[in-house]
Parts: sequence; structure tokens; C-alpha cells
Amino acid sequence: MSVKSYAQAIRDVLAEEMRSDENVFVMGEDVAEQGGIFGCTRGLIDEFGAKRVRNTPISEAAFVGAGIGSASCGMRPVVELMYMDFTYVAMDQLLNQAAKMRYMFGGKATIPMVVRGQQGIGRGNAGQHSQSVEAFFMHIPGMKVVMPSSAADAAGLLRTAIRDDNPVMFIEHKALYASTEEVPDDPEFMVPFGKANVVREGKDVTLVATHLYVGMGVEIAEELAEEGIDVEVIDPRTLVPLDTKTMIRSVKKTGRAVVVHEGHRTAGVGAELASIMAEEAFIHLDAPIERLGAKQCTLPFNLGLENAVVPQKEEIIQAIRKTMHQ
Amino acid sequence: MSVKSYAQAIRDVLAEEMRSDENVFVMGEDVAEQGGIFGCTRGLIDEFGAKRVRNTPISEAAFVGAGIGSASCGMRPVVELMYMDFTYVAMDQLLNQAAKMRYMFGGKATIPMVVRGQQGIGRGNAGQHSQSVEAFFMHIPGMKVVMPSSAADAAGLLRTAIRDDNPVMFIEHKALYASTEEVPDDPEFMVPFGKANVVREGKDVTLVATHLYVGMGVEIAEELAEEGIDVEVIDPRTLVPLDTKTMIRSVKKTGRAVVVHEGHRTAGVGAELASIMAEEAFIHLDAPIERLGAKQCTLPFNLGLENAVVPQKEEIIQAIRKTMHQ
Amino acid sequence: MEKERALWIYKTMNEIRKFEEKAVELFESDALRGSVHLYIGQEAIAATVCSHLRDTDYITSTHRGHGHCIAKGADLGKAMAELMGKATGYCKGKGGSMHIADLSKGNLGANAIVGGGIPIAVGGGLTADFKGTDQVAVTFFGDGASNQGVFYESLNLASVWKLPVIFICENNGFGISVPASQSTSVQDIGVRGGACSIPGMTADGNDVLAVDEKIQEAIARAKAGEGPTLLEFKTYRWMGHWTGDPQVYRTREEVEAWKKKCPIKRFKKYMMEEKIASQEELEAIEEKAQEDVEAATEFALNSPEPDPAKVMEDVFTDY
Amino acid sequence: MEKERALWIYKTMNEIRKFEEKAVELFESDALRGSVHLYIGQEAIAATVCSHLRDTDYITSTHRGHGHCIAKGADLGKAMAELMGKATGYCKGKGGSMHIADLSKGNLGANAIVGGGIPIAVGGGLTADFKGTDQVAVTFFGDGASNQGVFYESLNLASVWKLPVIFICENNGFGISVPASQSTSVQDIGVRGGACSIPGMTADGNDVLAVDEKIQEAIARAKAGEGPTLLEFKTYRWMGHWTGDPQVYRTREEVEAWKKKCPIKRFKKYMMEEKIASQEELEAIEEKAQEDVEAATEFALNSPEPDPAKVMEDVFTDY
Ligand SMILES: Cc1ncc(C[n+]2csc(CCOP(=O)(O)OP(=O)(O)O)c2C)c(N)n1
Ligand SMILES: Cc1ncc(C[n+]2csc(CCOP(=O)(O)OP(=O)(O)O)c2C)c(N)n1
Ligand SMILES: [Mg+2]
Ligand SMILES: [Mg+2]
Repeated sequence: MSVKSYAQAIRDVLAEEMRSDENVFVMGEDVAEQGGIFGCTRGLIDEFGAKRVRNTPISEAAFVGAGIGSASCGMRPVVELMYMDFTYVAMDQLLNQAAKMRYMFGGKATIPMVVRGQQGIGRGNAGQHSQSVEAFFMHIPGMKVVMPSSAADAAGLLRTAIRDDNPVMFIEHKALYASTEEVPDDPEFMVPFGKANVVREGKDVTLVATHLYVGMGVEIAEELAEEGIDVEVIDPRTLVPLDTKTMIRSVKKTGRAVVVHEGHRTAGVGAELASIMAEEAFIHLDAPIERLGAKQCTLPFNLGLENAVVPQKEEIIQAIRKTMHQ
Repeated sequence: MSVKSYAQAIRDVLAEEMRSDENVFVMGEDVAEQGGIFGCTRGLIDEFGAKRVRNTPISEAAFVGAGIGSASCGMRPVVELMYMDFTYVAMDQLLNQAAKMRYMFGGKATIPMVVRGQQGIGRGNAGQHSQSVEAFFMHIPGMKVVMPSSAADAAGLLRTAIRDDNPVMFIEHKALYASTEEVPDDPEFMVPFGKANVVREGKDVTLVATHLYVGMGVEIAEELAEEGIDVEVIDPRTLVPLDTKTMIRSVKKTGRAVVVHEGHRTAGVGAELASIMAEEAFIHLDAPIERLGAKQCTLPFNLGLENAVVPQKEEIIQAIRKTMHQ
Repeated sequence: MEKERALWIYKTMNEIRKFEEKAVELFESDALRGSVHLYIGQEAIAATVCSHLRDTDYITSTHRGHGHCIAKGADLGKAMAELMGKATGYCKGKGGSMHIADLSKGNLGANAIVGGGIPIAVGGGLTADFKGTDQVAVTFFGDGASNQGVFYESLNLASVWKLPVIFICENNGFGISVPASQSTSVQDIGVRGGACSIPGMTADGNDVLAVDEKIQEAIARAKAGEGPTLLEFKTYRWMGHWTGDPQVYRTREEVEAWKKKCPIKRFKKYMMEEKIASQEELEAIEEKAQEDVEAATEFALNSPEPDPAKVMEDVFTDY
Repeated sequence: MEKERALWIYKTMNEIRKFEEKAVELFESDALRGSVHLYIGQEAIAATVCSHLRDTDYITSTHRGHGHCIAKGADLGKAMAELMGKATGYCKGKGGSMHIADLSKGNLGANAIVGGGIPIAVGGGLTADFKGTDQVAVTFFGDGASNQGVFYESLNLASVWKLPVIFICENNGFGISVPASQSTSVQDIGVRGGACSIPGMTADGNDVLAVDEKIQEAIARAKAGEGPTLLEFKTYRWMGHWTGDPQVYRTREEVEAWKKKCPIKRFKKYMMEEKIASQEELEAIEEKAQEDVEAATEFALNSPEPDPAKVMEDVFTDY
């Protein structure tokens, strides 16, 4: 075990996977000398050279497309998108090509490509640099969708992603890069897809949370424990495939659930998670499921406004309390 | 009143609005001499000339962007996307620009642009020409989202869209173009946004449906009426703004709901609609809300496979029966 | 041209022509649904270009992809079965006409998104660069596609990385109903290579020999590590954009004039004049192509529909 | 150059420079958050180009937009307030540095998506075409942006429609850390106009006079109905891509060499040599610019934070 940041964990797995498989390579804007704007490819160029650590032009559609092509020819590209907001300029390559090729070709293509990058609030990047995009990729079938909420998960899930034979959207969060924890040194350490993490067990209410809200959820659980509310915190880790079983089992036990994420609330991932629980645990529910997400406005620049848009700790606590009072 | 097809209704409103407002113009691929691949701009070039009925290069990002720019300079563009699947090549202009500009600029820009086109199954167009895209535009705030399910609605909603001062995604369905009904001749006929259509009243179960499923829903309701199940069929008409009141009022009355659409089920619009009803009518619900949508695979070419992916009449009936048996 | 290649090209052009004529027939008799975009009139390009490619070389193709697919070695039966959406088709009926791929032959796929396949071919060239092989990647696309941003991005990417990618623009003068003059700001699309320091050349796409000359140059450049080339071939599609296209955008005379420039007849005449092959030899090839298409059609017609129970297969490799 | 214009340009360049120096100061003292991309070193371009534009002419700008915004007539106080996210800022604190727009002055907005503003300017030119006015639309973008597909699509669209759009590429040699040589397949981005039959010109962006000459030509073409022009101005950004950029991609010497080519000093020298203005006059302008920036900063610092209760306003016009 080594204590590492989330960014460092990502970097180390990239290096290890590039070492063990010569087909793995990295491309994206500023990934070479710069080591990525958030440092996730730092130093890779020194070890692996400019061929396997490629700076790209600012042409996301072309380099995602080149990733797809190279993957279908046997390479294992890891494509960095600096901000997930830039998926929009490459959406055709992501959703019409990468996600659909295998299926449309009747299983003839195999596309072991990872598209990774960060999203979210926390740096005053405003509307075009703070969005959460997971709902798109969960909605359109064909890509796996991963959302690591801690350094160890980032490491274990990224290794699984790189070794997966399917296109994977690996969605990091900018405000998590500096977070640190113990990460296994084992170069085979993998976190499987489709297995939710029950971060904290509890019997009164189920809190399903992603990214920043996982850590915040645990804090909240500790606080509420003092007043006798026992919160079970679940991090789905991967949205595709989704571990519905763990969520359903939990809500059947607790009879109450709160879902929280940073993406917009309307037609967001939370709607899906809440619907699944409502469908599968209907008779066990003691209260309506509470659903929290960003308000339906663009992410604003000003910090106070930004905080007014995304769910705050106190709101989550209120939501939990609300479910308890019914 | 005149009996018209859905395509003709669209064409006529375009002509009328172009006649009454010189700032309205139409652009897109094949909209001029060809009159649009589906005939929705047929003959407009003869009346309005090549300046106001513009064929574009196959450059969706550029001409959607030009639409945005012209709208923010005072024009009222109606931009045709031949297939909604092509939103993906213009997603940045749609979701990062059109949807966000007004907000990011603190209310300084006004973007009266309509982006219209068709989507969906029914012509064996396969994976890249059969998708439903409404969930994206419902999720990211800033564009209104309209889904007409009949010729009269197409006419009334399109006029409202063209006169609206905000960007509107006007989503037609290819399999509806030939459907006909009486359409008011009144050149001021408008269907307001944010008002659901209770297509058929009923007291036993609420069926919320969009596009093709509205008509099918009515058929189903007639059939089930014979066995004593009284189905209320609701067409939201616009997803943004969404008439939550009508849905909630209905489900409070019936205690049962089924939601059906052609877009993918996972993280689809139905998840949002079901969640809203589950949240707001929790204590009134007698059964879990049933949610139907396309399976999580790409839309296949073969007709039998296509039918296996999108909800079929019999499945909807089963879902309704299921809610009744709880 | 050497006889073996010439005969292969002639066979391939005939297969494409007859395959498509059959497709129209089937479409009109409702044995076939969906969009069928015909390549008739453009056969010289796919056949000649692919005569220089090996199974290990890559191509990406378009909505008008039958020609490329056949020229890259597709089995006619599996291709026809796919057009009919049968279980025995290349895509098990899941893709149809616009999505045939055969990675075992280096065909990375047709594409229903205009321009969508272009960067994917760059990925093929990138793979060759990584592996240090002498493979080349060819991407076919139309004049209309050359106005898509991703075409340009791909040119630039292939250029800065000096990849063995050959960009082949089949300029048939229209994007559906829109004449190139209304949509495309240059006369010769070949010049667009200049925006990315790529040699661009324009030639007659109905002339096997002209295509042959240019593709050889481009392949030589690619193999010598000199990077990508942009080739524009002027041609014409005889049929409507889709079956049932009212073709308001052109005159019957224009179409007839182009039919006189039939690439197949022209090449036949050349081979006979140059004594590369006799009329009998060539007619035998024509007949054989027709027979093969008939057999393919039989196979397709007699093939089963896909099983709806398997509709969820092939989304992912593992579930 | 005529005195009035020269003095305006000089004033504007100084305002931009001092505004940004202040922004750095504020950023470093934590009075300001987010991404701040500085225009220092490139001032000649925005100032000279905009000296030829009226309020009715349109521009679109970039992530590095303070210069364009100020040159297009922005109020320094409202601009500074926006950088601080204050309620009195151009965007009421909702947009920040990368999203300042002022449609009343023809500024259709900065943009945080590289290339995102380019087609929007085409829409400005399209409007002029509809209305039959002699307005022009100018879009500023970087060398890196010239590799985005939408740049090329926009060139083509403006060209086929012969719109009064002027494409201005500010080539500062880098896209963040990536040198143009690694990402951009041409030496002179001006040549890219050729891909769309648009005249492309390359000139020294640190020389007010060179910029002045080219922009006048382009505007004349636009007003004469001859369509778009692509202008490339070579320049350099003195500061890191963002505040805190470690700048691993260049040497201190390179930066120092470019600082010697300061566009402001160079123009000052020219004006004095040509006796367009005296040293005193120019120093008065410099001082005034400094004072105005100080006042703007005061205004911004003393402005209130936006009210979180109003966060849902401005999504739509009507709700
Ligand atoms: C991104 C995108 N836009 C539009 C279309 C609709 N469409 C299909 S084929 C076609 C014309 C393509 O023209 P060209 O590239 O010249 O190829 P051709 O059909 O002439 O072979 C269009 C507009 C599409 N499939 N994809
Ligand atoms: C579509 C997109 N890709 C990447 C980025 C990240 N990014 C911001 S600025 C920049 C460099 C832009 O370079 P250039 O166009 O030369 O402008 P400069 O910053 O040099 O003024 C990059 C890559 C972005 N904002 N948008
Ligand atoms: Mg064409
Ligand atoms: Mg630059």
C-alpha cells in the first residue's frame, strides 16, 4: 500500500499498464511534456517516448476517431479529454461510432478504448467546463461508464477499464485529484465493473452517491449517526454495468433512499437509480425516494452561485431527514 | 379546418410564419429544391427564394452555429437537421452554445432559434439513423424540447416554437409524417408549451406516452376499456417546459401509472417522468410505476429485431395489466 | 496494366454493378428495406484502389459502401444477406446496407454518418505506425463529406503524425440533392490537402488507368513514410441518392451523358484495344459475376431471419 | 496612420495591458478565481482590428477574450466585476472571464470551447446578408483552434454564401503547452483559406501597422460583397496559458526575446518617430488607462456578490 492522490493513482496505473502491454498508449491534448493539465500523464513521455504518449491537435473528433480505429485494429488507446465538456465536439465519434460499432457490425469489431478525463465543479470554470456527462453515456448503449470516487477506486477501476475489451468512458472529477488514500501497490489490483461499493453500512436509509458525494455521504452518515439515523452509503462505481442488486437489497432493508449526484437532476442518472429502486422495492418503501442533483441552469462561475446550483451537504441531510419523517 | 399530414402541417406553418415575419428563414441540407428529404420544406423556395430557404453544406456544427449567431443578431432561424442522430456532430453548438449562452451571458443574449428534424424507427434506417435524442436536451438546461405526436400538435407547437424567444429542439418522428388529421386553418393557431394533452380521460391507470405511443396508447385504452380498465392517456407534448401538474393530478386519481417512449429506457425520459410521479404521488400509488423504453442495445436494421427492441403494443398492455393486479 | 490486375478489376467492377442491380430489383419487389445507396457508375474507384490493397491494409467506407466492401473482398452472399437483414449477413441483420464491416479483410466498416469513418481510418494508419508495418489505411468519402469538420481534422492529424493514410474523395457532384457548387467552396477538392500540407491530386474517377496511377503514387508515399495523400476522383452516380429519389436536382440528359462514360465499358474497351484480354474472356467474367450475384441472392433469400431472442447480443464483448 | 485612430489604438492597447496586469495581481491575492487567460503581448491585434469596427459590427471571441472585449468597447468596471464574479459584472457573475458578451456593442461573446465562437460569427455575417447592411462579422481564434473542424466548416460556409466574415487567427505559437509544430500541419495558417477559396494572409501581429493594413483589406472585401477573408497574425503570449502554468514547453529566453517585440512599445516608438503624438501625450494616455483600470477595480471590489436566490434566472427569457 502507498498513500497516493487520485491523480497519482491514475498516472501510476497508466504507467504500469503501458509497461505490461505494448499496445497500450496515451493520446490527448498536452499529455506529453506537460503531463496533462491535471498531471495524470506526468512523466510518461520520459519512460515511453513521444510515440506512445502523443500530444494531439485540438481536434477531439479526429483523435477520438483515431482511437476507435486503432482499437479496432488491435491497439489499446487511452484517450484523454481534458474536460468532459469536450465530449460534445466528439459526440458523434463517441456515441454513433464507438458505442455502436460492435453491435452494428454484428459483433465483428472489438474496441478496447478508454476515454478518460475529468468533469465537475470546484474550480470556477463556469458553464462550459463544469458539466457532468455521465447521463448521456448511460442512456445510449455501447460504452461502459465508470466514476471513481477515491484514489484506490481510480486505480483499480482504471486497470479494469484498460483491460476491458469494450469502449469505456472513465469519468474523473477535478475536485478529487488531490484527495489521497492508501492504494494497493499490486500491479494486478483491479476493481471489478458492476460491483457497487457499500462504503458504509446502515439500516435506516440508503444513500446512493457518486464522485464527491460519496465522501460527503460518509461524513453525513457519521454526523447523523449521532442523532440515531443509520445511513447506508452506496457508491455504484460503474453506471454501465450497474449493480442494481446491491442498491435494491439495501433499500429493501432500509425502506428509504436518497440519491445524490452533481449532474443535473432532470433526466439525470438519479432518475434512473431512483426508478429502479422504486420499481424493485416498491412494497418496502416507507417514504418517497429523494433525488438530488444540480438545478436546471447552466453551472455558474461565481462560487456562491455554483454552490446554490449543486446539492449542498445541508440539503442532503434535510433530504435524509425528510425520508425518515414519513 | 383542413385534413393534413403531419409533414404538410409543418410545411404550412413554416410558410405562414415566413410570410408574416421576414426574420424567419429556413436552412439545412436539401431544404431548397428538394423540399427536405421528408417534404417539410417543399415549395418554400418557390415562394421565398434561395436566400430564405438555404441549402447548407453537410456541416451541421457550422450551420447550427450560424443559426445561433443569426438568432442572437435578431433573425429567427429554423434549422433543419435531417436526422436527429446528426445532433451528435453539432452537439457542442447545441448544448455548449445555444443552450448556455443566455445564461452564461447573464441574460444578455436572446436566441430565438428552432432546430427541427425527425427521429425514430420505422424505416429500417438502423443504428445511426433511428435514435431518439430528447433525453439529452431535457437533461442539459437551456433549450425547450417539443415532441409533437399529431399533425395538429405539430402545427400548433411549431408556431409556438418559432415565436418563442428561446432555442427550441423540435423533435418530429419519421413514422408520423404521413399521419393525417384535421388541423385548424387559423394562422394564429398555437399550442402552448408546458401544457400536456390529456388525450383520453380515464380513472384506473395513467399512461404517459410520447410520439408514436400516444396514438397507440389511445388504441390500447379503447381495447382495455372493453375489459373494464379505464386508461387515461397523457401526452406531455413538451418535455421542457414539462407539465408536471397534469401528470401528478392524474396519477393521484388513478394510483397507477405506465410511462412509455421509444428512446432507450435506461436514463431515459421515462425515468424522469416516473420519478416525478413517484415523488409527488407516493402515498397515492397502488403499484410500482411501469416504465417502458427501447432496450439497451443499438437500434438494429432488421425489422423483427427492431420490433424486439422498442416497446410493442402487447408489452404496454401487459404493463398496464401488471399495475392493475397489484 | 498487367493482365492479372486488369482482370481482377474488371471482375470486381462487374460484381459491384450486378450486385447493385440486383439490390434495386429486390428493393423494388420489397424483399429488401431501408436505405440503399447505390454505387453504380463509380465502380472504377473502389475496384482499382482495392486492387492495390492487401487484406492487412485497412479501409473505411460510407453509406454508399457496397462497392468498397465487395472490392475489399467481401463474400457476396453475406453482403446480400445483410442487405436483407438476414441472420447470415455480415452483421447478422443488425447493421444492414450502411454498416457492413469485415475486419478479417481489413474493412473497418461502412458508416451512415457522413464523414464518420474518416478519423477511424486515421486510427488504422496509426496502428501501422505503432506496429512498424507497411500497412496503409484508405478512407473513402464523398464530395459532400469533404465539408465536414472531421475530414479536415483527420487530414491535419494524419499530416502532423505522417501516417500512411490515403484520403479518397469520390466527387460525384452531389450530396443528395445539393450540387457541389452550392455546398463546396472549391472546384477541385484535391486542393484541400494544401490546408494540411498534404499533396492533393484530382483525376478522372471513371478511368481505371487514371485511378491506378494516382493510387500507386499515394501508396508509394505512404510506404516510404512520407505520410498521407488526398486523392479526388471525379465521377457520377447514375441512380438516385436513394431508391425512389425524384431527382429534381438534375436532368435526364445529364445522367445519360454520364452513362456514356461508363467506367466498365471504358475499361473493357481499353483491355480489348490493348489486347490485355479478349472479348470472350471478358464476357465470361461478366457472366461469372452475374452467376455469383444470383447465387448470393439465392443464399440470402434462403437464409433465416435473425432470432429476436438474440437481439441483446453484441452490445459488449462480455454481456 | 491618422492621429485619432492611432491614439485610440494606443489607449486601447494600454487599457488591455493594464487591465490584465491588474487581473494577475487580483488572482494572486485570491480576489479572483477560475481560469484567467491573459492576452498580454497580443494587444495590437484586438486593438487595431476593432479600431475599424462599429458597434453594429459583430465579433466573437475566445477563452482569451479580455482584449477583444475591451477593444470592442466594454466598460472596464463591468468587465473587471465579471472576472470577480460580481453581480455588477457583464454576466452578473454567471459567466466569468471566459464568457463576457455585450451584444449592445456587437460582442457576441467570448467562448470557453476552442473554436466554438467561429460559426456563431458566420451567423453574424449571415444576418448582415439578410438585412442588406454593410456590417461585418469578425471572429478571433487561436492557432490551436485552426485545427478544429468547425473552423474549417465555417470557412466553407462563409465562402459558399459569400458572407462578410473575417476570420482572424492569432497565432501565438502554442495551444496550451503544445507547440504549433506538433499540432498544426502548416507553417502559415493563412494558407488554409485556400481549402475554401478564401484569400488568406499572414502578417506580423505585433505590428499595429501590419494588422491595420490587412484588416482594412479584409473589411473592404467584405463590404464589397466579395466574401470572407482569413487573416493570420503571428504573435506571442507573454504569460503562461493560465496563471500558475509551469511553462515546461518554452524557455525563459524565448519569452524575453518576444517581450522585446512588445507591440505597445513598438507602436509608441512609431508614433513618436512619425510625430503622430508626443511622448507626453502618450504617457498621459498610459496614465489615464492605469487610472481607469484602478477605478474599474475599485468598482468591482466594492460590488456585491450575486444573490443566490436569483441563480435560476436567465435560463430562458420567460421562466
Ligand atoms: C453527418 C451527416 N449529415 C447528413 C447526413 C445525410 N446524408 C446521407 S448521404 C448524404 C450526402 C453525402 O454526400 P457525399 O458525401 O457527396 O456522398 P454521396 O452520397 O454523393 O456518395 C447526406 C447529406 C448524414 N448521413 N450524416
Ligand atoms: C474543444 C476544446 N478543446 C480543448 C480545450 C482546452 N483548451 C483551452 S485553451 C486551449 C489552447 C487553445 O490554443 P489556441 O487556439 O492556439 O489559443 P491560445 O490559447 O493560444 O490563445 C485548449 C486546448 C477547449 N477549451 N475546448
Ligand atoms: Mg457526392
Ligand atoms: Mg495559440
